Amino acid sequence: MDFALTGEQETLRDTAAKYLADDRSLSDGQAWTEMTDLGWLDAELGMVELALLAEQLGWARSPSPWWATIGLAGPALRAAGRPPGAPATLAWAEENGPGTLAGAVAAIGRSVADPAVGCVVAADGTLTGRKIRVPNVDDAVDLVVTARGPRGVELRLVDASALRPAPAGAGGQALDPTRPVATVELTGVPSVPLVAADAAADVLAVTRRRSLALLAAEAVGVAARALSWASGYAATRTQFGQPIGANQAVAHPLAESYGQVETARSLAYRAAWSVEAEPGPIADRAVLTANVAAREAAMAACEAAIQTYGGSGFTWEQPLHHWYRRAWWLATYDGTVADLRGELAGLLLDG
Amino acid sequence: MDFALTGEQETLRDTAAKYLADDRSLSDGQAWTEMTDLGWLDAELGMVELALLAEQLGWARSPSPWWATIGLAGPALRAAGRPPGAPATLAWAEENGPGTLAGAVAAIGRSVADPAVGCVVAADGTLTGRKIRVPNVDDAVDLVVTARGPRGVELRLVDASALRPAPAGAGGQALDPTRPVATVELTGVPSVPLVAADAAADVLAVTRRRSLALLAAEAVGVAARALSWASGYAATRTQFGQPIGANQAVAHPLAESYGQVETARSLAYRAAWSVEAEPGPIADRAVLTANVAAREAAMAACEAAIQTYGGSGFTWEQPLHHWYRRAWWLATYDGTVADLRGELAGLLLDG
Amino acid sequence: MDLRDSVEEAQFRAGLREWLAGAVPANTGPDVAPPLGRWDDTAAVRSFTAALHAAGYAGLTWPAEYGGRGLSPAYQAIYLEETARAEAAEHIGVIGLGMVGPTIIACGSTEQRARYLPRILTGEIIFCQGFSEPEAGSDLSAVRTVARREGDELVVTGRKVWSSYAHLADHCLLLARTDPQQRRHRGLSCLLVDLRSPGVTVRPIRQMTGAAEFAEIEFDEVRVPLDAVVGGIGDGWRVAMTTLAHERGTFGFTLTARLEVAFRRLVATARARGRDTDPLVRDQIAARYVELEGLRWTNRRGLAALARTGVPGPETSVIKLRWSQAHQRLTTLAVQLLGAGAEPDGWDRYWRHQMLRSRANTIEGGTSEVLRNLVAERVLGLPRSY
Amino acid sequence: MDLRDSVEEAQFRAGLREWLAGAVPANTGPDVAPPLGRWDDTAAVRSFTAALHAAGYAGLTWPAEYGGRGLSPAYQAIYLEETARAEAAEHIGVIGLGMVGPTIIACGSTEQRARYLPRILTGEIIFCQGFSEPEAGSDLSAVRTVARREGDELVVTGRKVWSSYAHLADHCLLLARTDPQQRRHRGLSCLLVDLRSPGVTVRPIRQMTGAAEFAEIEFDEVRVPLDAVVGGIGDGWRVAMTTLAHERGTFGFTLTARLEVAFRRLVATARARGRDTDPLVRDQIAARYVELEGLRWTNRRGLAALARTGVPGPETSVIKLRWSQAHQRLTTLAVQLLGAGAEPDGWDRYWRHQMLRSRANTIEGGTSEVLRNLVAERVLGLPRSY
Repeated sequence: MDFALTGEQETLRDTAAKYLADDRSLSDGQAWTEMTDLGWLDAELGMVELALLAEQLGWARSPSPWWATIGLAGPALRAAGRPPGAPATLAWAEENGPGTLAGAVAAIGRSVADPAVGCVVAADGTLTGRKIRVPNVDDAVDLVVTARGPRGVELRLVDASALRPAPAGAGGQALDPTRPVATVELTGVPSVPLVAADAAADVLAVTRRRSLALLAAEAVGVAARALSWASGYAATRTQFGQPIGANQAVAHPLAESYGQVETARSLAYRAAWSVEAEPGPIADRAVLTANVAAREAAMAACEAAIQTYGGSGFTWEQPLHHWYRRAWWLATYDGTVADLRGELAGLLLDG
Repeated sequence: MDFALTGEQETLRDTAAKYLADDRSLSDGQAWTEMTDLGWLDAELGMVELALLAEQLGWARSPSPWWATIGLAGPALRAAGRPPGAPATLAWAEENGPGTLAGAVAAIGRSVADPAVGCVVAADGTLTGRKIRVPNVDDAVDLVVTARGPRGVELRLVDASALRPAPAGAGGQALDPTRPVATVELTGVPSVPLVAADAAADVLAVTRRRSLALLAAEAVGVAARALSWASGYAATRTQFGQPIGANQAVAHPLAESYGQVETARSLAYRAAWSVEAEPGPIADRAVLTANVAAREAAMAACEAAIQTYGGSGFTWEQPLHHWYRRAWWLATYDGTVADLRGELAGLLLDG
Repeated sequence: MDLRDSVEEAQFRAGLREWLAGAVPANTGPDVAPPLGRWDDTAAVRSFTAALHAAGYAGLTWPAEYGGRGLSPAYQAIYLEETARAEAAEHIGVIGLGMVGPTIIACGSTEQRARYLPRILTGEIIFCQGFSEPEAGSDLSAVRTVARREGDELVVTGRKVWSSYAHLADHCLLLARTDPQQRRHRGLSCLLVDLRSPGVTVRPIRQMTGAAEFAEIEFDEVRVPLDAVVGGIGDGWRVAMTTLAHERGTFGFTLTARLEVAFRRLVATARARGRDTDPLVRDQIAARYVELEGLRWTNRRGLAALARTGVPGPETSVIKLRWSQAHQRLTTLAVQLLGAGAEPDGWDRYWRHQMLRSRANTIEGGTSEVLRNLVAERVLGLPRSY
Repeated sequence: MDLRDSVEEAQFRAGLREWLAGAVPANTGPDVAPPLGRWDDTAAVRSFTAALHAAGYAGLTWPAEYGGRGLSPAYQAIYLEETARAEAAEHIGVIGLGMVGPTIIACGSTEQRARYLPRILTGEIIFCQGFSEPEAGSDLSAVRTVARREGDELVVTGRKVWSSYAHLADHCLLLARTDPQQRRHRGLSCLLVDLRSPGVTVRPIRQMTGAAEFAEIEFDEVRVPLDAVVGGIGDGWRVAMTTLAHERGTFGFTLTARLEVAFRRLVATARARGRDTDPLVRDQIAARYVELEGLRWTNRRGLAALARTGVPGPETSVIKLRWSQAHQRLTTLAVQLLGAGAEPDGWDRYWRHQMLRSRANTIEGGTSEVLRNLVAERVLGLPRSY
């Protein structure tokens, strides 16, 4: 039993932190190339390594499509023997479809006549349908799509650049403009097969486990950054003749937040490890548990930080709200925290 | 619009506070006579007056069967033209029956064949059945019982003193030994009719409204007492060279508790007023709302007080736990707070 | 105790409702997501203010001798409830009407009363408040803005932040240090400053929502005549506290009525998204309703104390604290209800904005931490903790 | 990172489980409400302790030279987990084993080591801890118990409270003021006191549950030889802090394993009362599970830091704080589940007791307020707030 990072893992994490500390890397067009050069797309990275990167990207609230590429599109691309290289994403959600990716998988399994996947594959391989809440489709080159073929739901690949400017709703409506979700209209768009109908549910199950494990780690990074700012501010901002952090009313919520962040971190690392070491129900539980804890930690840390900063925490200029927006994004993606708890209860009580 | 107590109401409250401050009055056998002499059973007392008394009895955590007499048995006795004089109570709950009095009323209304009332009236007027969670039956002289007669569920009167020592389970198992609930076995016990089957549901609906309105007021009294103790202790107990109340970690939870207690008090008074002034759905909402707020306020105030007292708050000698036990009793009687919220949501959303 | 409106109150409420039905542009009602910023149009607010004044709804509680109607606070409460429910604009001079005007009545000179009060009522003079500074947020006694005496004038230099309505205002009630030798609460004065004076710069502060409801005001050697001082040089702390006390008077009625509107929208959103049958959502909605009702009836209780004793009851000290928590929980729940599976619609935009905006509720107008200090110290009698 | 037991750890765990299956009287298992106070029988605890010692499970992490097995903390963690899961008794000398013994190893004299350590392991000497006083609860530096020097002896007078195991103990590690001229942390000394000395009175403290797990100890002119001082006269604060540091070492594993047992019982209760299909209950059960798991894996993370650096990671500073909250929430939920409509049964009695008992969790062994102070100050680097 050894819950310590290896030297290599620590180096990977520290290098990422250093790279991301350079603000330029957050928006520069070069960023994708640099991340690729840093090895962040390498197939040999294990889930713990990927989680450490996701955490650092959360700390930096990076706008990179790395998570969509690795977490969402990656499993299908790899299953098809085409490991991700260019920015990619996955389109699975449909209007009035199930609320979560797991729900979509279950629906696919239940009945081929299920309306959960409204996007259909024509005989010539073109796709027609409408996908909602597709993350990072603006940046994506490869778009993986769940679509109903003659033998059931399969995963197919679309050249996302061909869709421009079709993706609608990105940016403006988004709570977190740095991780836009968009509606994609597919009207006879050419596609190539990636995963056949008999394997699609399994690949999507893996996708959910991996994408959520990485989101938990990202949420830990978001939470840790907010807490770090709040602690720094509380130690230096003076009111009533002393640093505000000398007030327990300010200090104790931060201490509570620290407890949330650290337990969430333990759970996020454990979930990442479990996804590879114990794939199946144990990993599913671990991933849901980590997501509940980490999403709550991120929300609470951001809210505590805004409160600690007082008036200035509420300004646009203070960067806190960008992290808060990301925390909200995390809190509601692929199910709210309450949805995840409901699913977890199912694993605990109905097994 | 005038939310102020009248001079008479203030006098009634202050007299009650003074009488109850005398510890003797809590356990002495004379107590019932004294309360009667003080006019606490008078038919002309309105609901606001009764709520003020209930609040003071909660503040004193009185073991008196006053609430069971006035709140539970009172409406049926009055409907029968026999206003309560001696200690009385109501037996409505049955094993596997509905969880709340309102549920029992609804079940009675729904179908005469419903098993919710298992206690039956024989042709000679004797009752046979089993009632659970009957409050204060040890002290009761008059026991009002819901029982199935030939034309449906009716309310009947039993001489409770004839049952002794039959009531089982009182005392020992009770979370709050000063308000014991007991199981009553009725095996061919004589009874007299009080309320006929056609009026029973209405009388029970009134019973629920009145009994819960008084419980909310009692809970406010419990909460206010716990908060009063905690504030007093925090202002005087010294640690680290200053009164512990100078720590925001101690002071702020008490400030929050104060907010809970005062809003609960507003709601409890309003509910009591509403039961008489606006009987029907408005009063039902008001009563449920007040109970949610007041029960939560009582639990939170007691827990904050125990925490404020630290080690000594956890001792048997410190009286706090007696109030905490009463708070728990209140928090679970006739439905938990979550049950009440569920019922309230029904009134708000399904109306 | 009678919790119904009196006959006179009921008449006043009915008249006001009728008037509002005509004066307020059609509402979307609680079932449709309202457009954001519908009162951003200053001209519309000005004309609504003129109509309010003409209808006799400006200065309800002001003494008749200063142009008010001399009504009891209960009428002000009804006014605040009904205008919030109708989603009417506020009187454009709400700061002047609710805070600066009453301060001038209480502490100002005869000349100040004559000069400002009538024009506050009509909306001709719009006041903002200049108390907070970057380094003096919760701790007002740390203000650094200096008003240096030069002959018959004071020369003001400093920076004020978080001033609501400053982008519309032409006047400011300013708290400044007139005696730099004195510290903390001493040596401060309150001045009535014309913002059109040379040396004044008003800049909007962009909030995390993207909107700019507040502004910062910079004073660079701004010359103010000595007769602009309210209540005497060095009397600033007392005057400022008078102003803030008025902020907390019947404001709870506005807050609660707005929360009531938000609650109705929450229910509408739950229905629109098909979440009103989810037991967890129902539990939360009931909890939010209990909070709303707690505020509503505590406001009324406080009003009864105010009517009898002239001061609001101690229970009103928790209204702003609990309102801010209740509103944050409500908007958080609403955003969670938006959920998955649906396209962004008007409710998304509306609730995301409201949710972000609500984060300021526990900061603006007295942080929750400061309010808890006050309750602990002044109501519960605990020792000072800060 | 490998979160499985190593081969050696797995072997140790399997052996221990097997041994416990034989040594612990049959459990009721998580599905049936257990009897309260099953380890109240002192004779049973003594004989279990003897068996533990004979099987080599006493002093796992103590150095071999003092009779221990010199194992790493991971083995102690496994021991704590498995004994808690098996609901075994604690070693009757758990205070000596976990706190006083390590303190004597770290700070004691050669004679003290020889005299106490072997008999702590066997359970022949049972220690309790005498730190807290009525006026020195969270603030240990306020101790008033005095140890006055008279020749070769110290004469102790004072009163200690909240001493666990004091009703069984024959010895006490006592914190007393040896220099009444000095204040706060100075002038204190730690003494090893034989509780059978004349002048010692031990009285049980009845808790709100009705049980008496703690005692108060009164010292009335109790004579203690000078060689009973641990680490030198005036060195008491350092010695006491060493003791408390050991309290917080791997204790999180015990707490968490007990919480795991409680969680299984919570689920059993929900099923027994037919509440496991209620969405609100399911939501709460999942929330309690997340808290339990958070503690479990944070313990393991802390252990990894301890193994590498010799000190537990900073994250372990929140374990007791969060455990106490999690346990209170769990017992509160359980009592709510008991609900209406059913007759009192074993679960009623069990959970009501656990619920009342859990209220002390946020007080005993460092109040939550003190723990938050420590995290804020030592981990987050905030200024001292008390």
